[in-house]
Amino acid sequence: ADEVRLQLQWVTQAQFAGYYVALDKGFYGEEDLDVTILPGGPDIAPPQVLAGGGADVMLNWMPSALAAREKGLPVVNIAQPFKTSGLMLTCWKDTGITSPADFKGKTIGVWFYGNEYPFLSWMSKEGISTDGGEDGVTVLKQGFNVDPLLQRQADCISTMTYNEYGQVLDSGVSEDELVTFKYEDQGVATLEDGIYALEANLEDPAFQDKMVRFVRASMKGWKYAEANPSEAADIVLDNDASGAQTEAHQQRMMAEIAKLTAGSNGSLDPADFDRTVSTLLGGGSDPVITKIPEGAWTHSITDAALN
Amino acid sequence: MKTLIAVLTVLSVIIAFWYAACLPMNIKGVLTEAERAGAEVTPAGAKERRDLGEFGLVLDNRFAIPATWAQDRPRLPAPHQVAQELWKTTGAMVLKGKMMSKRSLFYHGWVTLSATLLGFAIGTGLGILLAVGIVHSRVMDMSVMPWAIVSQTIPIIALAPMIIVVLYSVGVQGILPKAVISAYLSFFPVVVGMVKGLRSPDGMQLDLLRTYNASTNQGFWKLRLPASMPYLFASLKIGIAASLVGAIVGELPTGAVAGLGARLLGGSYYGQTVQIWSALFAAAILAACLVALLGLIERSVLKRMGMGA
Amino acid sequence: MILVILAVLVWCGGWWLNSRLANGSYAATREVQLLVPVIFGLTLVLVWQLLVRGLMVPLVILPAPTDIASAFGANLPKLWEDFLQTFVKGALSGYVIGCSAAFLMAIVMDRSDFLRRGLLPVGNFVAALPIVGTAPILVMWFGFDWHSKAAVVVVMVFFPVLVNTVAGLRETSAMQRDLMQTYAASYWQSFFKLRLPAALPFIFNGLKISTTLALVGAIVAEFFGSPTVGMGFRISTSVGQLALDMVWAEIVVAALAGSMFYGAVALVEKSLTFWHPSQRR
Amino acid sequence: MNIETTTQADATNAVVEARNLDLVFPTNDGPVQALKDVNLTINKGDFVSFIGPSGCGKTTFLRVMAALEQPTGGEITVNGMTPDEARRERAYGYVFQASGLYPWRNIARNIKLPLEIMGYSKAEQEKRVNEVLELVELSGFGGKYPWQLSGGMQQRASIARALAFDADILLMDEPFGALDEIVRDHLNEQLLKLWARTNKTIGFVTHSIPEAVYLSTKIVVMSPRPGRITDVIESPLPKERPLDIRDSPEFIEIAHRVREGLRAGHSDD
Amino acid sequence: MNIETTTQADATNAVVEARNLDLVFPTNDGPVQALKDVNLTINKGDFVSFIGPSGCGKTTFLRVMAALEQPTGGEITVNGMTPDEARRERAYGYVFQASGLYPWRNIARNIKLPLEIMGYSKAEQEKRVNEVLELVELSGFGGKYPWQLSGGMQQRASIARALAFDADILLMDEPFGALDEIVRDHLNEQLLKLWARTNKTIGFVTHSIPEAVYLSTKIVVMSPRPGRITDVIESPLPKERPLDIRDSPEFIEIAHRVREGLRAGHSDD
Ligand SMILES: Nc1ncnc2c1ncn2[C@@H]1O[C@H](COP(=O)(O)OP(=O)(O)OP(=O)(O)O)[C@@H](O)[C@H]1O
Ligand SMILES: Nc1ncnc2c1ncn2[C@@H]1O[C@H](COP(=O)(O)OP(=O)(O)OP(=O)(O)O)[C@@H](O)[C@H]1O
Ligand SMILES: Cc1ncc(C[n+]2csc(CCO)c2C)c(N)n1
Ligand SMILES: [Mg+2]
Ligand SMILES: [Mg+2]
Repeated sequence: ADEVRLQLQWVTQAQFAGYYVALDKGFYGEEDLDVTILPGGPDIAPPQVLAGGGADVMLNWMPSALAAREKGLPVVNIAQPFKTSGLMLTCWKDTGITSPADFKGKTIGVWFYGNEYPFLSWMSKEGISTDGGEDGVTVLKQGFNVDPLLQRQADCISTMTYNEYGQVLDSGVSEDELVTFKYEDQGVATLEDGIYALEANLEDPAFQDKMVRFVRASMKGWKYAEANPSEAADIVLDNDASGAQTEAHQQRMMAEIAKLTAGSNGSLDPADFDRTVSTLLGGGSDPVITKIPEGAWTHSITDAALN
Repeated sequence: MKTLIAVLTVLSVIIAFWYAACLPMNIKGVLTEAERAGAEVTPAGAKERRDLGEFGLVLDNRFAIPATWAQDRPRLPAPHQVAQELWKTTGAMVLKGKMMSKRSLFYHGWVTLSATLLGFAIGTGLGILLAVGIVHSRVMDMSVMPWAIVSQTIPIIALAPMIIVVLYSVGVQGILPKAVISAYLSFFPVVVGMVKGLRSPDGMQLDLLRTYNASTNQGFWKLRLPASMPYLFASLKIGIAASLVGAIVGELPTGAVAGLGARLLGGSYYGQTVQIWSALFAAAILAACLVALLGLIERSVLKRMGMGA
Repeated sequence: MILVILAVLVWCGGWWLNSRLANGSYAATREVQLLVPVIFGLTLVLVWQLLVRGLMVPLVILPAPTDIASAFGANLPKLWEDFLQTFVKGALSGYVIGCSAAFLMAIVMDRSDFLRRGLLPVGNFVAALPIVGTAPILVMWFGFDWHSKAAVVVVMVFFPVLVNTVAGLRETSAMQRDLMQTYAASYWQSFFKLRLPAALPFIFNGLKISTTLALVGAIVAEFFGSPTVGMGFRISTSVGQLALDMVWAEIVVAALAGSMFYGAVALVEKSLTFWHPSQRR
Repeated sequence: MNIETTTQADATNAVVEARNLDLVFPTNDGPVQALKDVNLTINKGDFVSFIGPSGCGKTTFLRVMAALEQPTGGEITVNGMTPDEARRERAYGYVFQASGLYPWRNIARNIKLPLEIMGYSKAEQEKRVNEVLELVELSGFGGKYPWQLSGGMQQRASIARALAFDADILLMDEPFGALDEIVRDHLNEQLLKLWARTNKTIGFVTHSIPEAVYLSTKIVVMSPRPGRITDVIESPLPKERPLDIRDSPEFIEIAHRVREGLRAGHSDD
Repeated sequence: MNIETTTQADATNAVVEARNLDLVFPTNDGPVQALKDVNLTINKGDFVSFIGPSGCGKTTFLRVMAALEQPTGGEITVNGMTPDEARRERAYGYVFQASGLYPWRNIARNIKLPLEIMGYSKAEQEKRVNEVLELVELSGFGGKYPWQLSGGMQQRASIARALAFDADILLMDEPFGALDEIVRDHLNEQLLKLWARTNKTIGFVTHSIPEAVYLSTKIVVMSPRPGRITDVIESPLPKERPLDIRDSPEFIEIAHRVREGLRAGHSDD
């Protein structure tokens, strides 16, 4: 069997259910693949792992992947199981925020690591400065939990529909205490959770073939997970070595994830790519990418896989 | 005995203080929850309370006091909450025969401990070698020592991911990358302590060997090494605690799949403060045990050397 | 390949030069004492440069010193701002607060044997709490700005200083204490005239260890939440963008600041404990 | 053997009164009896030398007098008080067996130490420091640090420190051990003069028989394990003692008696 | 003044030959001249005592002989070689001013230390340890650690350590300073016997004039700052010396000369 090491971009959770399902249900085995799934975390930059040869493929958000490309690490999107973005800002309703214009003078928690660019792009579109003050927003580098909102250190924080938002609700807050702004609705959504490999490797036909089989099996896993969310969540839970995940949370996450993968057969929609690029290029004074990337995606793998 | 009484007294004062501190720390969260549940809270509305003093809130809402010690996700968990969580993830697991399950701190503790011990061994070995070099070679002393200090001003958490990636790229995986980080943190105290120790013999003791025309080797084994033992153990105790921290830091960029670091991080992602605190305490208890173990070894070694006064 | 061989040669050359200097007749002069570590550092940097280029290590794994230098030059204002935020506001204030608190606590513990017995084990226990666990908690308590960083630093430096000071205050010889007894000196007289001076070498030990801890602590704490400025903030976000040259530029700042901080404390130590055998030579 | 020593003296004049003093050190390989059944009276203005083999308890007895050690049995009074009360009244000047100078103070400031503690004025401090430096022949060394002096000079500095303030009782533990005979003779003379002038009471430990005989009005011979007093010799020598008194028959006679006492102690082993 | 000392001797027999020796310590407040223009010849089998005020350079000269200190001027040969070559040939047994026992070795193992280093067999080591322990009257204390012994016993142990191996030249720096007169007398006798039996060459620093006269074939009187030799006295006493030789007129005569020499050195200050 061919060996494939997949670097996730976060800890084991239902966000990656498709891959765990494919592993657990033997879809990878059927394709004669021996897949190792490497969990990630806030200290792991998947492109770096890829560059160091620690993994063969990675999952990544496109802003980060394109940044790596510009820094001289030619990664290529070979499949895009996530159609829609799950990123949003969640605010306390009692702060009086009803629209992005009300952000002025507020404190907002943002994820960095490349995820800040859609936000900056959005703010520059709204004409709001991001260096604090009366007319701007004060930006905090938010850690990866929802404490800043619950402790009211921030008026709004970044959340994923499938994860952090659920955590806010879990802590007893009701939905009508909150206001949310989905990046998707604001027109600044970027592509999330794509599958990437190194350009140089893709020139090798054997590797290409391996990727074709990998993507095929992974998509099979995703579709299975969409159809059987509860079973998928259990599979994820079984694979969590940290013992930190809870059943209820993973069940809900799986349900939300299914909404994001729903529109995708795995193949990247060039229009989505162009929208992502233009969002990133509009990121204000210090953009993460400076020019339109060439060759950052390919359909060759998905085309082969899906036929 | 006297020590025990003193420690217990101090501990009980700290615990009492801790319970008291839970009141102001948790009151806002408790009041918000209570309000949601329909209780009468003064003043009403989380936004109104945001800028009020915590002590005033406690006084105005005395009914909420017990709840500050029983929150699900408190800002400061009460001691018994931490103790319960610790028990649930250790003793209770053993009773259920699931000592090595993923929800048991024994499992995570062992994962961390193994990396700690390996890293400690590497770091100590390296530290001692460096110290020997520094003491015997002027060049090493003059050129390496300042850079050893500089190396400690580098934030390890920033380097850790890179160390891991670089090690990955040369094919080193598994426990070793974590151990390398843990070694990086533990070698410094050992170098410093050991250099001090190897240099501790006074002029007369060195002169004595000179009159015997003892070789450098003999000087090392018969004078410098034995003289350095107390210093070595003092720095080993610091080193093993540093090793543990290193192993925990090293767990974060390896996917934090298992180990006390993973528990800390997991707790942090999901706002499980009780889990964070119990992992923290588990780490500190582990460190305390390791240090105590070293203390025992020290006692018996020094005693055998005749220095156990 | 040639570059790799060159790297080996440079290494040997640097070492040879240092051997000559360190064992030469000018070894005791100030200049040579400074020169030798500098040459060693330069050799390291050169070897690094040659290896990175020779083995064609990608930038996203390890940038070459020249890359780092140009990133450093291009981002001076940013680096300066980060330095102010993290070092001056976070580390320094935390250091001062932590060390003073530890010192006062040590005096209290010195006065009361009971407290010393009770607090030292507890203190050692608390000191073993790993910073990666305490930092998120303190960020949650003290907010995102430098206050939480200072709090992390306070926690980190408190116990090394405390333990060393307590040990130092007990370091007097029986004879020195007996002398004070025969004078019927009061506690504070014997404190200022005997215990404190005798403790200085130990106290400075703690203070020196704490300098590096303070800076590292402040940086690490920023990983768990910060405003959009600070060395830890920059490092963590730059890693995300794979701007490793910037990461290393910040590391250079950290190393410079840390070493200078350490050096400054060591200088003060030298002037105050000139009498100690370790300082006499 | 435990001879009842001749310690009957006019009680009114007694500065130190020890009765059946015992001192046992508990150590981890069993208790060590450092003093056993010690009886001794020291009168005002006495110069008492303690002599005996090493380890016999001389230092220990001096320490008990200065309240640096608690006896485990028996009684001791100093100036009619407990030693500790006397210590609080700053009755003692103590010269330790090793010099015990503080390394962070130079010689002059080491000598000033007790003066600072006892609240002497700055001018007075200066004056006294110069006086005692002169006395021990260290004028000009005030600015040096202890490690810059030879062992003998350090010992002299520590003597100067004990002489700088006006303690009634001067306790000296082998103060002249590290000095050569000439300096020693000189300091012996000076010490006698000081004693005659000030009427201090002096307790003095030495290993040198001639020194003990030359200086003392009373010589206490001790024997080891357990430390007991084997002989107390009252010296018939006059208070005025030129150095050549050491050739007088009385002197040689007393020295002989001390030597015999010492020898007896040794044969006990 | 700088008298030319009488050091002419049959050169073939000379063990130590010092010519115009100078030694200057550079310290941070200026150089200290510890030895100035020292000329001395020590012949095989000599017992040379060094006496002089504290700080006059006795220790320094002993250290120069043992190659522990480099002279800054002049010449010195030991057995016709440089001191350092002699050191490599393990020509020296050295007893330091303080005992310098290693605290992590018990007394027996402390004494074994040089034997181990010089590669004696285990059996030989045992034998010699027992012999020298006997000699310094510490039999039975071999298993004790240094801190379990009184200061005097420690000093005796360190003498035993220097005697345990066959060094030609024995250098002793105030070895008996901390001992009482009785033990001291006894050890003096033993040392003389050992010297007579083995024909070692001995350099001996002391502050005691009687000790110097009793032991030596040659007494070197030094004066301080800068350390110079002011007198070298060849002793006419026979090799066989009972303790009561100290009452003989010759003895008193020599002692007097030594005392005068010392006094002269002092008046220099
Ligand atoms: N702190 C202590 N703990 C245990 N034993 C002690 C202690 N101090 C002294 N001793 C023991 O008490 C005995 C008397 O000691 P002390 O110091 O009084 O002797 P000394 O007569 O002054 O001897 P030296 O002439 O060598 O100074 C010795 O056997 C010594 O080992
Ligand atoms: N390492 C050193 N550095 C500077 N000066 C020194 C050093 N060693 C000795 N001296 C000085 O050299 C002089 C001679 O010292 P030395 O130790 O030889 O005296 P000594 O005759 O042995 O005295 P003592 O009888 O007190 O032992 C002294 O003035 C001393 O201060
Ligand atoms: C280093 C790094 N950290 C976080 C993210 C963003 N991200 C990806 S998954 C996830 C968790 C959602 O619950 C988040 C925040 C990233 N791209 N890179
Ligand atoms: Mg004594
Ligand atoms: Mg000397």
